[in-house]
Amino acid sequence: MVRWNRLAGVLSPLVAVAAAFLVGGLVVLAIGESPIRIYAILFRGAFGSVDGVGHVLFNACPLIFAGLAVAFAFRAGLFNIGGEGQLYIGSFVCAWAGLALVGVPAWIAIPLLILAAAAGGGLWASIPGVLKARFGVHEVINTIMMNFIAIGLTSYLVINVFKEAGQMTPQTVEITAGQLPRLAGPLRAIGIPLPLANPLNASILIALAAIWLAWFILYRTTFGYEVRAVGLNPQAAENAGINVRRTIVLAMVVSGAFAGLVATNEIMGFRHRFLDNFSSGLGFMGIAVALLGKNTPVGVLFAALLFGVLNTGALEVDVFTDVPRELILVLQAVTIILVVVGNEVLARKLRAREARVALEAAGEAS
Amino acid sequence: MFELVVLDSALRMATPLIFAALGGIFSERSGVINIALEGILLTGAFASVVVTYYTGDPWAGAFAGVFAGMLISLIHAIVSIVFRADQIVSGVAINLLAMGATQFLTWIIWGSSANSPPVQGMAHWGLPESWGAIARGVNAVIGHYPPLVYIALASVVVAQVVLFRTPFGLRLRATGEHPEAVDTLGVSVVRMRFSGVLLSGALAGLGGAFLALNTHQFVKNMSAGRGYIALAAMIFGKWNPIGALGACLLFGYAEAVQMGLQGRDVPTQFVQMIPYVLTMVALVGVIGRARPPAAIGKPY
Amino acid sequence: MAGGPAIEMRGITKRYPRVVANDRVDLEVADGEIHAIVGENGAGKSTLMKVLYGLTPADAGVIRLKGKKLEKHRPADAIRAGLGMVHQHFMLVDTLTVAENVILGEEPRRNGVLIDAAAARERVESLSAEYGFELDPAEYIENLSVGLEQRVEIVKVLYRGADVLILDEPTGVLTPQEVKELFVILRALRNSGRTIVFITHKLDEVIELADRVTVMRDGRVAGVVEASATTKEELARMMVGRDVLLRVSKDVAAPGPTVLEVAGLTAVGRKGREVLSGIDFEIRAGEVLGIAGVQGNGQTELVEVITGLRKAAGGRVFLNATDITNRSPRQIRDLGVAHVPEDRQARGLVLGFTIAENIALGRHHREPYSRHGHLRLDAMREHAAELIDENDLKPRDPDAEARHLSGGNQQKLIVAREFDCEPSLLVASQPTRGVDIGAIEFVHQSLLGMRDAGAAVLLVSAELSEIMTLADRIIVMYGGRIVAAFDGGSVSEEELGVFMTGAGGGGGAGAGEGAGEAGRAGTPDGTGAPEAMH
Amino acid sequence: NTGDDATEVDAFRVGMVFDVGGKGDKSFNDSAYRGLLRAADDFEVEHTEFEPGQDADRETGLRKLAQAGYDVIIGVGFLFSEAMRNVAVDYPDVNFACVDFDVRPGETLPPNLAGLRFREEEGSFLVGVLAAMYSKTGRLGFVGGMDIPLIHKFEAGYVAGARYVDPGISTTVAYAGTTPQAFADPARGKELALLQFGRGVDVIYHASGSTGNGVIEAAKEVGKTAIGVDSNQNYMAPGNVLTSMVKKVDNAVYMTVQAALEGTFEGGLREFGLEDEGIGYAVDQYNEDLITDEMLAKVEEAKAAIVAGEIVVPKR
Ligand SMILES: Nc1ncnc2c1ncn2[C@@H]1O[C@H](COP(=O)(O)OP(=O)(O)OP(=O)(O)O)[C@@H](O)[C@H]1O
Ligand SMILES: Nc1ncnc2c1ncn2[C@@H]1O[C@H](COP(=O)(O)OP(=O)(O)OP(=O)(O)O)[C@@H](O)[C@H]1O
Ligand SMILES: [Mg+2]
Ligand SMILES: [Mg+2]
Repeated sequence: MVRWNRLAGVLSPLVAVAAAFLVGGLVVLAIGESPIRIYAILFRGAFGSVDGVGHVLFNACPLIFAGLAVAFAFRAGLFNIGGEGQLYIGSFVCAWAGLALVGVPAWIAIPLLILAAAAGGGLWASIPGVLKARFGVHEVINTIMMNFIAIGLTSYLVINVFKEAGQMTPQTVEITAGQLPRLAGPLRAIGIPLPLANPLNASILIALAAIWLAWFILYRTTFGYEVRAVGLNPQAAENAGINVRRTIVLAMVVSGAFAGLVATNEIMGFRHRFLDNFSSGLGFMGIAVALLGKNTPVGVLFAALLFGVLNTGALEVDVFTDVPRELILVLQAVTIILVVVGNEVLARKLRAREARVALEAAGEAS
Repeated sequence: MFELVVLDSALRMATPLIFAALGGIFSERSGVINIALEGILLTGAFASVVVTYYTGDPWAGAFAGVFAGMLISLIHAIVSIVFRADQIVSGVAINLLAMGATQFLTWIIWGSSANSPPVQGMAHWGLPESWGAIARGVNAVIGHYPPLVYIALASVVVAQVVLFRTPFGLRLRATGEHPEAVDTLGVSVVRMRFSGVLLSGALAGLGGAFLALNTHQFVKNMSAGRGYIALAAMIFGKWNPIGALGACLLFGYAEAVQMGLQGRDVPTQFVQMIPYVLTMVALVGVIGRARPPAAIGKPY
Repeated sequence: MAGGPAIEMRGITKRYPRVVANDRVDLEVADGEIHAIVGENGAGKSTLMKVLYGLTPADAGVIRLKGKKLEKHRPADAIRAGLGMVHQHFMLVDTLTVAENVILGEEPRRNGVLIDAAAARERVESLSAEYGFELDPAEYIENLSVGLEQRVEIVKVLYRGADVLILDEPTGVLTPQEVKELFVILRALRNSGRTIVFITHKLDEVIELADRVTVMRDGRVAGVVEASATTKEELARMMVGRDVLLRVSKDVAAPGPTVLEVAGLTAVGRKGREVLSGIDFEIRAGEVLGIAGVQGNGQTELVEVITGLRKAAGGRVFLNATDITNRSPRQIRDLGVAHVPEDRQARGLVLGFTIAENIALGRHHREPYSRHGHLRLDAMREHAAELIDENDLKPRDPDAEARHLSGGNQQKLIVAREFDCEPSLLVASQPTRGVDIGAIEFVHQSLLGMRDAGAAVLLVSAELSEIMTLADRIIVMYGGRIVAAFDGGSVSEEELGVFMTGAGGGGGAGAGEGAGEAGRAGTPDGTGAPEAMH
Repeated sequence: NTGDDATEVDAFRVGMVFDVGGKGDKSFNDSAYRGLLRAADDFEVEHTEFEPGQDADRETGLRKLAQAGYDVIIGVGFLFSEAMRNVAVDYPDVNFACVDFDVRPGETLPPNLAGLRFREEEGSFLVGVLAAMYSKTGRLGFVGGMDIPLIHKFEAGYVAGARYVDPGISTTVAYAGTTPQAFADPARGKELALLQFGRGVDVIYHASGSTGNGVIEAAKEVGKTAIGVDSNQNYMAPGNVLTSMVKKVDNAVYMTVQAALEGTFEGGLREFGLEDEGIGYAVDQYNEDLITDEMLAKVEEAKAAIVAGEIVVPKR
């Protein structure tokens, strides 16, 4: 029965995704387009070429970080809606460090910038963490408020303090220190024809490492054990001598650090500048990714890949058809709703099954 | 700072917040967290513009806003009450859905996913000027703001009475505190929670309608975080209509002051942070000890 | 006993995952009688009543109320049919007033829409006057004692015009005096023509109050007897299915040096009320100190202060002469204090963790479970497997989630874990609450084993008989103070009961206060502070 | 007007990518779109448009269009500058044009990339002149969209124009925000305008995309006047829109398509100002009653002075 549980746990999101596509197809049909054509274009965009696959990974990369941020906090019983703010601050601090380290060789600069990104996001997330731990203020509201504040703050800094001189675009000058290499070169060397212009860069490797790290912290360290205990039952955790407040703050810091690592893709790997307002809701998509991935590190990977596929395909659909990208947003929302509903229905089915088994067992006994 | 124009502006800025916060109160008092207010506002705004666009009647539009708000909150109700899924998750998904669907439909109807054409706004209430001084006097009282501003204020009073003076309100509050108790007394928890969530959809939908009709247009994502601010106002006001009204006025005022302060050498970005910082400070200082309905967020 | 039966249930079956709570149960309650239902924990009593009341649908069976068939009914239908239920866990809304709780769902109206508050107040006043309840309709439930809460529940039922009353374990949380008062009320109700079903674990009460008794075992009916024609022993045998030893044998204590010393301890609760006032006592190695008292008189807070979960406002706590006042729970644990918390699911276990992970809880940061911050899962599993064997835990799988364990096994898991660390002080709160006789025996034997191995044991229990059986010395708490102290065996349950209500003489600080003003039960998270008495 | 197959490349195809605010903003983006539609009509070219969702999509989207064989690709808004720069060098056969191109000091553009820039400050100066002459209270207002240097140009020109008429005139300045959303928030635009009107301002110039719809709405509501931007917005509230500072993005787009079609496309920076009618102010049947001959004379005088270089309009 346990095996069946697990299988069902994997199957239910898949079924939900399929059902969401069905709903999306109906919507497309309703506006007089052919769902088959639209989906064909969508998947051609994502899988039709090495370039497309590269874009899928590139698009999935920041979602992995944002998703891990939400999932990790969730394990501590915290709902971190502040990924957006944390990734802005993390990216800004990363950019700042990059500007300060001009001329420093990559092997020193890269680790420092990664650290700066994590520290920035972590620090920002520590504020709602402390407010929660110290004053019991619900983190949902504070993280939302701090998103607005982070966006305003970085906006001020980039426009009024760090902007490239003589430019309208609200962005910093190019950050030459600590750039992550793009992967097209190495991949071509081993025979994978990724176009040189493809933005896929080494940040995806950091993302994969982050997934492993999140898993390792949660399930192989004392701290992770405490995080999970606090998330599942703070009172029991307290009784067991775990410092619940400290764990909450630290969990928020780790969560924010993951969010901050979005900078490795945006700042270090792709744009090499901090652009005001670059994110357009990555932090919020992280929530969806985490939910879809059932708040496990590996689940986050797959959910981020799915969203990467959708986002990549969405652009293709947007550019080459009359159906706008918002269809994909609808698709993503429907997926989430169906996943949560599906989980609940599944859980009920399982309970009913257990009850039946119990009754049969009782029947045999008597 | 206490200029009349700033206060006027504050009241108008507060109006969508008031509707949404009242909505939040009804939902949360019944035990269902409603983070979907943001999406409901957006849906209400969109629907009101569509209907006003086709009928030319902003009141029909407002009605449509109410209806659409209820429709989308019905999803929240079904997912979180019938299927007992996590309420925050459901809310987040609905916000995403509202964002995608309104843009998608805007594109289908008007060919741009960002903007609707302008539509008729609501005429201010008032007597004909030809009636003389009396009319002018009356108009000064009821004609100064768009009608929905008055309706928002009236809704606060009605909500307060409904919550604390009627059987429905008593049952609703009890449902949010102790659903089992309500159930054992023969009152359907599911029905109470549906009522709470649908009412929140109606109210927040009307808030969205105000937002759009007051600007005579739908613009993508025009709720712009107001649903979240309303949520904060609701908590700030300790889940009481009157309290929430106070909080909404405070936020509206902060925003109005912020707009009025501009051009006085304070960077825009910092001035714009005022409501958010204020909320955080208030949460720490005043609200930290506020007690939400005991059974909130727990499926029954 | 004129006419047909008031309640007739036939072949009721109700299954839950992993358990059949009611298995073809028949119940017949005559009109105008007091009918008791007894049975062990989990025997299915509450389930049967929930089915009757329409809270949970049965999987099979027929229900008749005063001859009328109830089908697929909801509580609303049951209420209309004249049924009223006082639940094991009170169904009161804390933030509402007495009157609001009473009228909820059947509100008197004014102008058709508004609640007629005046009428509500009058009805509550007249109903409580009728039975001498002395309830203030405008008081909030959160300010009431458990005894008063129960009266509110009864008024709720009477307000709805019920003539068949179900009371699920009404005496579990009451002092002996309150129980007496309740019985007076119940008899008065019967004499006014009402039918009463009441569930209890206390066989004395059954013999004293009931006309007839239905005994349940493992979800089935084990028998129906006339109360006047049976004995406690017979009922116990029917309940358990074998002869029951109602006594634990224990050797005389051989106390050693002082392990725990509490001096002048005070603590402050919510709203700044003093919840502990000047508590002084000590426990020596090799003895059991029992704390008796009605729930909510500071026992919870005392345990929390000792274990570091709550800050003391004044006074000192010493463990083996080390001052541990206001140290962190971890420091206190590391100094050799073990704690079996009163609410096993809220404080004792992480239900989402496996057995192995729960076994490590509290010592997870030390060898062998952790090394340099790295969790050692193998060590956890190995040790868990050992403890499972030693304590006969079921299931025998270290990777099973704690939530899938039965209540008794959950408690055994906590006891196994806490006793495993060879503490010098063991604090055990309500260690046998809600567990069945087999598990109780295990816990009691283990406690005495710890004592005999030289640990100091602080035992807090609402079960007077448990305290009487296990404790070498007994103190009674009332209103946050110690109001009496005895040597084990030198005092009777009745005497203890008197002190527990604060009515005892002997200069007890709480003396002279009415039982009605006793603090309300502490909530599991310890935030529900009792009212200070002065 | 779609082409999802890269091989059928008979027709001449134009791709357009929009900025924040999007199609239907009645202002900047719509102006560009109008130019595209006009070109499509006149030259029978195929066209497609899209609005990128996230930053990285700008470059990717441009590349997709280029790969699919589009002949001309037009980015509307300075946010496309960087992406255009990167993509243009990879597709030398495709003609790229970027409205409001954000040029780096000393940068030379590849021959297939045209940067289309406008001297908005010059047009803003002229509407400033009109505003100052029209104002009865002597208090002017300005509502900007996003608080960025591009919009500061509008503000600076406007203020200078007003001072040209009346050195003592006051201008109240407000910005809708610091995020791109500031160009698409009519609700905020309306409140900002009502605040300024409430404080005695009687003419407000907006440079804020669809946020400005709210400004115009407010003018209508309280019976004051607004000045439109980018597109001719006079029709939106006849009698309440004093004039519009038109930035003829439509013409620039039209000319770009035409040049590409005729093989005369030239890369490099191209600046449009008053002298070539790339910038102007609008007088039409909707506002002719508001503009007196005296005002017309004065504004034409200023225009001539600017074109002649006698007035140098500040940019910040
Ligand atoms: N909602 C439920 N879901 C699953 N199992 C349940 C549920 N309610 C009760 N049970 C199980 O049904 C059985 C009977 O429970 P019930 O509450 O009727 O026992 P009881 O006789 O009232 O016990 P107690 O004396 O402890 O109150 C128990 O094994 C219990 O665990
Ligand atoms: N509320 C509940 N929800 C789900 N399962 C439950 C619930 N209550 C009990 N169970 C399951 O029912 C089974 C029986 O539980 P119960 O507590 O009645 O055990 P028990 O027979 O009394 O055992 P023990 O003697 O160890 O206490 C357990 O396996 C438990 O997992
Ligand atoms: Mg029971
Ligand atoms: Mg049991």
